[in-house]
This record gives sequence, structure tokens and C-alpha cells, in this order.
Amino acid sequence: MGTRYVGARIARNEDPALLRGRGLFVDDVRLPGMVHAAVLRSPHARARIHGVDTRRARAVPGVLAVYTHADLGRLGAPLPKLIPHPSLIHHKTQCPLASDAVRYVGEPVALVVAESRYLAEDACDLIEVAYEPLPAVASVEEAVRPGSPLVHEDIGTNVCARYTQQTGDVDDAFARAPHRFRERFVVDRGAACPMETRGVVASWDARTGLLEVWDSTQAPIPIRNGLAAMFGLLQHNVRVVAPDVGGGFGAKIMMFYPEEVLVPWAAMRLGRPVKWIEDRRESMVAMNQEREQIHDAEIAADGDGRILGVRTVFLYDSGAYIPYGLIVPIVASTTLPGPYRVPSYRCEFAAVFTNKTTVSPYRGAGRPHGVFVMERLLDRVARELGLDRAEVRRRNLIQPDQFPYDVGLIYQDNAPLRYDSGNYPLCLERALDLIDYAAWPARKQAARSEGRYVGCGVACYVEGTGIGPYEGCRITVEPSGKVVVATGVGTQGQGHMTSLAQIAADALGVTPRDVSVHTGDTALFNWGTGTFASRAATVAGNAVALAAQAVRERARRVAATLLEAPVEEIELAGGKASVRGVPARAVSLGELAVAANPLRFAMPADWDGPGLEAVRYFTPPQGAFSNGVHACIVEVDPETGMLSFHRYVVVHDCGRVINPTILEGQIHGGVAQGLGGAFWEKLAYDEQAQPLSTTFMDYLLPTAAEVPALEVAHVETPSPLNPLGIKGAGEAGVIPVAAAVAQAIEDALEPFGAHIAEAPLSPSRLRQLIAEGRRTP
Amino acid sequence: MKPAAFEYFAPRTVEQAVDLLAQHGDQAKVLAGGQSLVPLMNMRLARPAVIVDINRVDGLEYIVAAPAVLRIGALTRQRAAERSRLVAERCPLLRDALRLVGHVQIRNRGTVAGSIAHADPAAELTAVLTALDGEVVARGPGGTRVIAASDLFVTYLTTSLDPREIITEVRFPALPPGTGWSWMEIARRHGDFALAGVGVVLALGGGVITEARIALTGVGPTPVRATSAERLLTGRAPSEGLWADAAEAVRAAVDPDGDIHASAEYRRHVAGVLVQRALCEALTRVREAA
Amino acid sequence: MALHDVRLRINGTEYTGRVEARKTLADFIREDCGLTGTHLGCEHGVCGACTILMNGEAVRSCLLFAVQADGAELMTVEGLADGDRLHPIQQAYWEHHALQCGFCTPGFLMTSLVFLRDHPHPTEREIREGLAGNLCRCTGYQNIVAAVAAAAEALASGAHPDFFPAPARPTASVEQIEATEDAVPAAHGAPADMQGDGATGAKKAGRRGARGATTPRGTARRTRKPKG
Amino acid sequence: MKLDGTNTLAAPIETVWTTLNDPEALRRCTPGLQELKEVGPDTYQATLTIGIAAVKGTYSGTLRITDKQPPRHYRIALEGSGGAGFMKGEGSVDLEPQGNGTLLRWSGDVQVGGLIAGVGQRMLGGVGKMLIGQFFKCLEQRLGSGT
Repeated sequence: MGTRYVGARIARNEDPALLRGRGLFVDDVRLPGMVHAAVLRSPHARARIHGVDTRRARAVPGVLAVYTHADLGRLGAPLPKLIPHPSLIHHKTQCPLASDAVRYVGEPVALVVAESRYLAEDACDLIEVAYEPLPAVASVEEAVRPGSPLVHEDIGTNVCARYTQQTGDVDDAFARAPHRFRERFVVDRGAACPMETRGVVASWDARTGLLEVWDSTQAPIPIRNGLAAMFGLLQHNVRVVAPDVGGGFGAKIMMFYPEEVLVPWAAMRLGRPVKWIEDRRESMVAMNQEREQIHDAEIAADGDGRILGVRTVFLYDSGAYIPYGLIVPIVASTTLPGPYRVPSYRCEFAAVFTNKTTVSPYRGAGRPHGVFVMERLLDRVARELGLDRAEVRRRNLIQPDQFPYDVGLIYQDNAPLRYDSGNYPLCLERALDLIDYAAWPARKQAARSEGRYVGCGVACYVEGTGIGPYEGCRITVEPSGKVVVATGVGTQGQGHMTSLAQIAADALGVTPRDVSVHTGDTALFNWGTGTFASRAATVAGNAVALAAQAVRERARRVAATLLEAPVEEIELAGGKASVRGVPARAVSLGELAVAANPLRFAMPADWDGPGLEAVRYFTPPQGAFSNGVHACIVEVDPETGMLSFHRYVVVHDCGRVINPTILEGQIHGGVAQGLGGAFWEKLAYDEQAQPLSTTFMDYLLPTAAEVPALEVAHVETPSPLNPLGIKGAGEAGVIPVAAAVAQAIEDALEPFGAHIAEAPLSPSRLRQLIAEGRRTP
Repeated sequence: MKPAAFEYFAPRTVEQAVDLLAQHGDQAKVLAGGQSLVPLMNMRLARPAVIVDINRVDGLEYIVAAPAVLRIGALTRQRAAERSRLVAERCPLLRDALRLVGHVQIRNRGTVAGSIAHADPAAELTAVLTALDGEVVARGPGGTRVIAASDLFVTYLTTSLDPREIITEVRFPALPPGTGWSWMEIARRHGDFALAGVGVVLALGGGVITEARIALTGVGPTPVRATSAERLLTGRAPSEGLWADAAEAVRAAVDPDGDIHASAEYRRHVAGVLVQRALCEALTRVREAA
Repeated sequence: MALHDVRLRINGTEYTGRVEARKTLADFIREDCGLTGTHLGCEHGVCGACTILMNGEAVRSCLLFAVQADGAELMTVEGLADGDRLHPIQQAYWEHHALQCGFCTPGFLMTSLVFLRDHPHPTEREIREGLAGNLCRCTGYQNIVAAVAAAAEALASGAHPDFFPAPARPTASVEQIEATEDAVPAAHGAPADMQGDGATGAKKAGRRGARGATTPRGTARRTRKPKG
Repeated sequence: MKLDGTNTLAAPIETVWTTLNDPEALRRCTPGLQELKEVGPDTYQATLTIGIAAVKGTYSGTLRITDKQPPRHYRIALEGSGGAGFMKGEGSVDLEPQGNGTLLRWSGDVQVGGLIAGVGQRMLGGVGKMLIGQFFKCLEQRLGSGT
């Protein structure tokens, strides 16, 4: 099968509608008789609730209902525990509406349904909640201090899990090591901030018993399954649609956010379609957040800068609840060793409750932390031993002939952490060439002589992607000759309507424009887990390849009969099946679809079903591991702490590339989010865990004026783990940015002796670090 | 995030507007560009019972070049002033500051007068008015009065305007030919409120500074006129050392607040840095003009 | 609270509605006129997703009340394409992969439209600062900047004045003062490249909009004005 | 949010002390005070309308005076909530004779929460300081300024 579209730069199938303003986002769903919901949220980070008086709110004309925990019945129970883990002793999840206590600012306390959102918010203002404010836990370090307030009194501690992974004899390695360097690293909170906030529209038809839900989620099928279970409905009678979704980045997969239960429930109670759209202020407290970790890390190295061992103990802030289990800290622990040979390693973490918004994976999902710690430690080794930063990395990289490489840890999918393939040295050298690292010392000096402070940063990473359990798809050729692909993953802008079409098109001899891909509608495909962990294109993509292959074979068999030629001689191309060497003897795919679904006559003995259709599933044996190197050149104004990025280079290897344009887009977006997390985006909380950055005026997403031009190059080392040889790329861009930028800034500020061990930074903070550096150039 | 209900009036004349304000007192808010007020209303932080929308009042959208002053009508959009050749020619300091007010979409709607009436402690135009000793013309039940910039800004978001008064015109003294100027600010992102900003006007004669005007924003409840630094500069010959002294004088004079974006120390420090750089740029412009 | 009549034109089509004074223009366009291409990303004037053109200039429709737009000429993303023919800027966005989730895209397109009208030959820096009033979380802006640069080329080479709406024109009051000779109406201060052929531009914007307008599912009464 | 300041008052320490304990004085000098009811010894029910410009909110809560050491020291605790959020503060007031006047030192730790904290952080500290400043300015005027 000759590839034509996989690997090509195809403009996206999904774009024309979006460009014309004809997308269908949840807020665009309008149903007859639809009413609007607003959520009253706790203004307190920690408080007891002694009562909720909704009388005045219910009296507002146009208000249909005001619900509190008391109205919920058995639905008021804590929401499902999404991902359990043996080490997670206290798996706390929140109730859809708070009962007697609130544990973070933004926790839902009441739901108002009214004829308009305006009226619903009017009513929220009139609900009187008798709070007894209590001292709150604002930081992980405070949370583990003896005598700290308890987020959940009943468990008598704020630590919900301790987990250690180890490989090699770490303590022995440190005991013998000639050099040991220890540091404390802090990564602060950030938010995914998809431009479309969360939203749910639900409609209940009492006659058909059909519940339809439009949900801006990354995982429509698990949501459907959960709703069916909670409401005691057949899965068949619950339809969940994730229509156009305006970005997710991990934060739109929680299963369940309270509103995903409350809105369908209200629609069933009221017999009217209900819409709830999260506003931005809500989103900044009620959409899950991530990133906060504090590491006490140490590296042992020999005189040549070769790693002998690494150990880290870190605190992971889970926020007020921990529905998503230990995924983030486990990913952080297992990402830390990265592309390097680390003969001995121990990673020990405590997952800690605080009175802040719940944490679940946000693009990177712990990987940026692991990489930040490892890369900063290697920079320390280089500095202390007077070695070149790139050389230290070069000396420690896993070599191409060492794959598959067993890291000796267990990954988030409970499979051994085994790198399938890669060429790490090649990626590093490519990046160094692109940034012209050889000439760097000279250029740095030149800038210095002009009184300018310019620095260069180089950081490497490995990204676990494409994990199981499985995804599937159904491919159907219609009589029109058009190909329909239906899959269970959701899509939030990653271009699956196009990349999956490219895969199908190659197998079926059509163009991607002939392939209509449907995602995120449980009525169209029944099985799947969702879009997360950079897995959709890899896992669903291979399912598409398998199904397309099956349809292709059936088409050839049908064509063989129609064209009276042996199957082996039938070729598919240009939307037709033809006999090799005799292009005149051809029949269109559409005609084959019709022929494969006759209205009369007995079918042959080897008949395997009607039409040109196949359903296939793909389950990877383990995750596929992408990798890459980021290099950047940053100028710092030491007087103001302001940065200007001169260059930003990415070399990236995610195996075989389906669509370079889409891939680069994923990298660009990731880097921009990484830059935000390195210098602009900080979710500030005060000492009582009050969020201080709940608007886009205070939570600073980088704009086109802040993000520099990005240069991306590809290395393609196919994965042996799947037929297409592909790996995931969704999170790659964000992972090493903070590490690379910190290194570049430290390099630029070397004359001041400023040392960087945290992210995000800010101009104000940089001035402080320069002062603490206590050196004058 | 939807605003609370309010009563809406769209007067056609200044008189009607003033009457409405007189009726409703501090229950009412004037809506001009609305680029600061409406976000507060959407968040329900501001819940005015009455909105007096002056956008349909006739005769308030103009830029008039009088001999020594630019008269800008209360409904003149920031974008219009930014594009105005008159502003560029006679008050380039205002033009340069305008370019950093929010973004184009904001300036297309936001008015010059509105920004001044809103008196945000980190706004650009309040500092420009202060640096130039400009004035606003206010109309109220008691008639018309002219308020000097130095008497206008009271504290955070608060001016000496009576709630029943509206600004009908803002007056920016024109810069005499040969004058140097500079607007400089530090913001986290392009278009954000300044962490600190400074407007400088500089005139030289016989090799010495004959006039120096320095006003800062973002370093206190109101725009700050750096009079001590101005005195220090006047009558002296420009030099790097002098700029450094001026910077120190400014740092000594300001008392900024810290917030999540920058500490008070940072704001004090960069205020000095910006003054130094702005003086430098202003001097270059004086020399270019000569 | 009293209700107010609102009558305005969007993409050349007239819409009328009766609304509370507090209803934002963005909600009126989306709910009453059924034009859901205009999106709400923050409702406090930072993200730019709700950017539309009001009398030929880009504004944040979340920071205006519908009553304020009574009598105004609006243009939304639905008015950009000419029937099946994408606007050159839309085409450039498509070809350069300048959108991913597509939520911020309508705002970026409308901002790009006036930006390119006012800056026919922009530098990369000018593009980046010109777009800084719109937030995108997917693309890192790289391909948006590339698309706007490419669109500038296309538009410059083709020279299609009718691809641009007219800029805001001086109001009557300004014109009166124009008479006194030391007074100059605001918009006249703008350099030549910021001016646009008001009359023809407006008509063309109208025609194109009317053809491009999608069937609204809104409650506002919609009457097609005879072309003139 | 920690705030502090000093004021010099042109009255003997005893006069200052009685003024500081005089509900009438508190009523007149507390910015935006709508209502002050004495509900117990040194305990008041208060309703304040405070804020700046368009951003005004009405807060109701309690004000408690504790740890009284006439005429030199007391602590003051207030708690209030309203539409725009809530505030909780604790502070101390210390007096010492200075010439024939009195030096007043105040310090407090104020927590502000809810909408106003999440949106208004840029000006919150400054405004808080300003309001407390107004209170003591007013006292100065009642007692005559020491400077």
C-alpha cells in the first residue's frame, strides 16, 4: 500500500465551518424551551455551612428552581473516584453540591435555573448561606506542618498518599559519588484556560426516555456511561455529544465535574432543556488546575559529569479533592530521568490536600516538573564541574543501540517504563546546530561587550504517549463513495478530522476530503476512553488503519467478483477499484458499496456482512515514547527584569509524522503555554487560599506580542509498537520550556550570579534574584 | 458573568445628561467608552442603579487645535486621538501614551476623557495630563468649571468631580516646537496596565535644561508629578549622571503598592530606570529638533 | 426593568429586538439574532473572542450593551465570506493552519480584517502587536501571524478595496466643528493608509454580508433591506 | 494583608483613649459606616458601605474590642460580609504620650475574600490602607492634629 496522504501537509477538513462562524460549540446549542443555569460558589476556602436560605432567590420572577445539596438525594453522594491507586489511602472526591462544608473557593453550593442567565445570576445574589469560615490551608508545605488545619477533618491528615519508586542502589551510589548537588525546586500553579470554558446542555424526553447531553468534554463516552449508571438509564438511552470543543488541554476531562451531573439532573427534574455555560471567573476557580510541586532533589555525578544517581522527595498539591488519583505525580516521577542513563534513582512523593481548586492533568501533566528538576540538576553539575552544558547532556544520553530501554520504573499505565525507540543524540545535535551552539560563547561575549545580557538554554525530554487501554472505529463506505469514519475519542482542535482522514484515505484510495470523520458522539460510536495523554492520534489512528485495511480487503473481494479478476489483481485508487494494468476495467467505490449490500439473492458462503464496513480496535502493548530538545536564546534587561526572546528552536521526534503542519501546530501551542508557565502565568493565592488571579487581567496568557517566532524540526524514529509507527505529540511542546528558559536566563544573568530554581518567574522576581545573586558584573 | 439590572438613559444634550445625574446622584454612573466600567458591571463589582449613556450626546466628539492647547471633546475615542495628525504634531507625548492604552478594540471605543475620569492608578492618560498641567472642563448643576490636573486626581479611581458633574472637554497644552518628550512604561504584556510608567517633557536653552516635566503612573493612588526631580534638573546641563540623580529623586518621591504582578520595591526601582531612559530619549528628540 | 427597542444592521441585514438595557451586544447578536459565530471567551474585554466590527471599527461586543448599538452597522464573522467564496483572510487562515479549536478564530478574523485595512504592508512586529488584543490558546500565534502576513500579500497584489469595510466616519458634530478652521475632525488626523472609501465600502460590506448571512435561529425580527 | 501606620494626635492620651472608645466617634469616623449598634460590652453590630468609585459594596458584621489596657492599648476585631465578598480583620491600637500630644500606632492583618479579592487585588491593599487612614485622619481632626 503506497502512502500518499500520511506524511503530507493537508489543510484541515474541519476549518471551513469554523472559519465561517458555523462551528457548533456547546454555547451555540439552542433548544426549544431551553432555560439557563448558574452556580452559586463558595467565597471561602474553608468553611462550615450551617444552612442555605434560598427563599428570596426562588421568589425572583423567571426563576424555575434553586437546588441545594438537600435536594439531590442519593445524587448528593461524593462523585466517582476516577483512577484509584493502591497507595492512595484517602481518595476524596467532592459532592455535586457542598453539604455541610466547603473546601475551596469556587466549590458549588447551589444551582439556580431560570429563564435567562441574567436572572439566574440575580437569584444567586439572593441566596443566603450561613458560613462559618475556618482557617484554610494555602500551601503544601503548610499542609504537612504539624497542627496545620485539615482539609478533610475525618482523615486526620492532609496527606492522602505516599508513593516511592526506585531503581538501582541509590544510597550506595550517593555514598560513593565524588560529587553531589542538592537543590529545592518550586513549580507553581497554572491553569489550562482553554478559550472556550466548560459548558453543558441537557435535554430529557420523558416519552422516549432519551437523555441528550452536549458537554464540552474530552471524554464523551465515559461521561455517557457514568450518567447512565447514576440515573439508572440504559447507556443506549443516554447520548453524550462533545460537539466542537474550544480546547481542553486536559482540564476538560474529570468525570465528573459537578455540573456534568447537575445540569442533566435538573433537565430531568424540570422537563426543560437546561444550559449551563461556565463564565471565565468561574473557570478560574472551578476548572481543575495543575503544576504545584515542591521538590527536594539531589544528583550524584562523577568527575566527567556522568550521572551516578538522582533522588528527589516532593510534595504534590492535589487541591481540595483528588478524583484523578496519582496520575500527575507518577508522571512527574517517571518523566524525571528523561533521555539520560540514570543508573540509580529514587523518587518519593506525598500527595497533599490544600484548600485550593482540585488538581488534575493539564497539558504536560507532571512532565514539565520532572524535566525542570532533571535539567536544572544537570545545569548545576555543568556549572560546578566547569563543563559545557550540552556536553554534560551528550555524555549521559541513552544511545540509539540501547532501545528498547528499560528505565526500571512503572509508568502511569501500570506497564513497565520501557522506551520503545528514539535517537536522542541526533535530536540534541540537530538542536545545537539550529541554535548555532558552537558559535554561542563568541556571540555571548559580543553581546556582553555591548552591555547586553543574552543567554542560551538547551533542554531535553522524553514524553510517554499513546497509552492504552484501547480505541476503536467504524469505517463505512457510502453509496456516494464517501467514506465515514466514526470513533469514540473526542477532539478539541488537534485536527483529528484530517489526520484520521489521511490514514483512511491511503488505505482506501480516496482523498482526505472524501473522508468524513466523526468524533465525540456516543450515538455514532459506542466504545472508547477519550482524548488525553497524547494518545488519540496514536491509538485511534491505528484503529482507523486496521479498519480501513479491512474495508479495503472487502472492497477488493467485491470488486474481484464484479470485474471477474483475481483479488490479488484488484487495486484501489482515485475512488475506484480497477484491475492491475487494465485501468478501463474499473468500478467506483460507491458502486462497490451498493453491490456489497444487495436487496435480493442469497449471499456467498464466505460472506462476512453487508456493505463496505468494518469495526476494528487497537490496543497498544504499552505507551510509545516521543522525545525532543528545545533550545532558546533570551535577552534579559537586568534593570527591569524584562525578557526578549531572540530565538526558540524545537527538535521533535514522535515517530512517523501523519501531518507535519498539524504536528507543528501542536508544538507551537505547547511552547506558548510553556512560555506562559515559565514567565507569565501564575495562579496566585493569598495565605488564606483566596485566589487572586481570577480574571484575564491578572492571569496572564501570553499574546502574539509575547510569544516569539518558533522554529520546529522533525526527526522520525518510527515506533515498533504500532502498525503506523507513530507516537503522540500533544503535550511535547510544553514539557521542557520552563527548564530551557530558566537555563537561558541563568546564563544571561551569570555575571550577577542569579540562580533560578522556580517557575513561573516574573520581572519583579528576576530583579529580586539578581539582588540575591549579590554579584556585580 | 452578566451585569445586574439598571435603568438606562441616553440623553442627547449635556444639559439632559447633567439633569439626569442631578436627579440620581451617586446612584448613577456615566457611560462613555465603557471599557473600564462595563467589565466591572459584568462581574457585578459595579452595580449602578442608573446608567447615563452620553454616547448619543451631540457635539462632544472633536479635537480642536487652539493656539497653545489641544481641546479634546469628551466623546473623542482614544483611537481617533491616536490617529489624529493634530495630536501627533502638537502633543506627541499624548499620541505615544495612547498607543499603549489597552488594545485597538479598546481604544476604538474608549474615550480620552473617560480614561481620565476613571482615574485608574496605572493609566497612561492621567499621567500625561499631569505632566502637561492639563485641565478638564466639567459641567454640573452649578454650571461649567475648569479643573486643573493637579486638583483632579484624589485617589484610586476617584477624582474631585462631583457625582453630578461630567467632563465635557480635556485640554492638553501643546508642546512648544523644539521640546523633547518621551513616554515609557513597563507592563507584563503588551497592552496591560503599566507596572510603572513615566511621561517626560524636556526643553533646553543655552545648553541647560530650561524646563523638565516628569509624571509617573502605577506608583501610587494617583499619577505622581516628580517635582523634586524636575527642580533638580532645571538649570543643569544634561548628563548621564544628572539622569541618575533624577532617577534617585524619583525613587525617593514615590510610594508604590505591591501586588501579585510586582513588588513595591520593583515598582520604585523601575520608576527610576524609566525616568532615566525617558530623559535620555527626550534629550535625543530635543537635539533632533534643533 | 423597562425594555428597549433595538434596530441595527448586521452583515447588511436588519435586525430588530426588544431587550433589557443590561443585555450585552454579544448576547443580543448570539441569542436574539442567532449569529453564534461571535464567541464569548471572558466577558471582561481581554480575550477578544467577541470582537466584531461596529461602524467599521473593531470593538469588543461583550463591553457594549445592545441598546448602545441601536442604529449601528455591524459586521460579524458570518459576513466575511462571499457566498461560498472565503474571504482572502479566511483562506489564508485555512492554508496556514492558523486555527486549531477554532473558538478564538472569529475574533481574530475580525481583528485581522481591520488591521490589514489599516496596515496593508505590515511587518511581523506590527502584526504581533496588532493581534495582541486577541488571545489564542492553541496555536502559539505562529501560524496566525503567518496567515495575516500571507493575507496582506494576497490583498495587496489583488488590491480588493471591497474586501474591507469602511472605517468609522466623522459624526455630524465633528463635521460642524470642521467648519471653524482650527478644528479638525478626529478621523481626518489619520494617515492616508488609515482612511477608507466610506460610501462604497459600507455598501459592499452590506451586500457581501447579506449574501453571506446564515439563517438566524434567533428571536429578533429580521428584515432584508432592499439593496441600494 | 498586613497594614500599619502611625498618627500623632494633639490631645493627651486619656482624651484619645476615651474618643477611641466612644461609639459616637467611631460612628463619625469609620468610612462608609451606615449603622453601629452596641450589642454588648465592647461589641458592635455594624453596617458599612465601602469601596471606591463604582465599586461599592455594603457589608454587615460585628466589631469587637478586646484586650483593653486603658489608656494605652486595645485590640479590635471585625468581621463582615456582603455581596462583593467578605472581610475579616484583627488589629491593635497602641497609644503613648508624646509631648502634650499622643502617638498612635496601629497595625492590622486584614483578609479580604470573595469576588473583590479575586478581581480587585491590584488596588485592594492600597484602598484598605486608605480607608484605615481616613479613620485616623478623622480622629486627628476631632482631636486636633499634632503636627
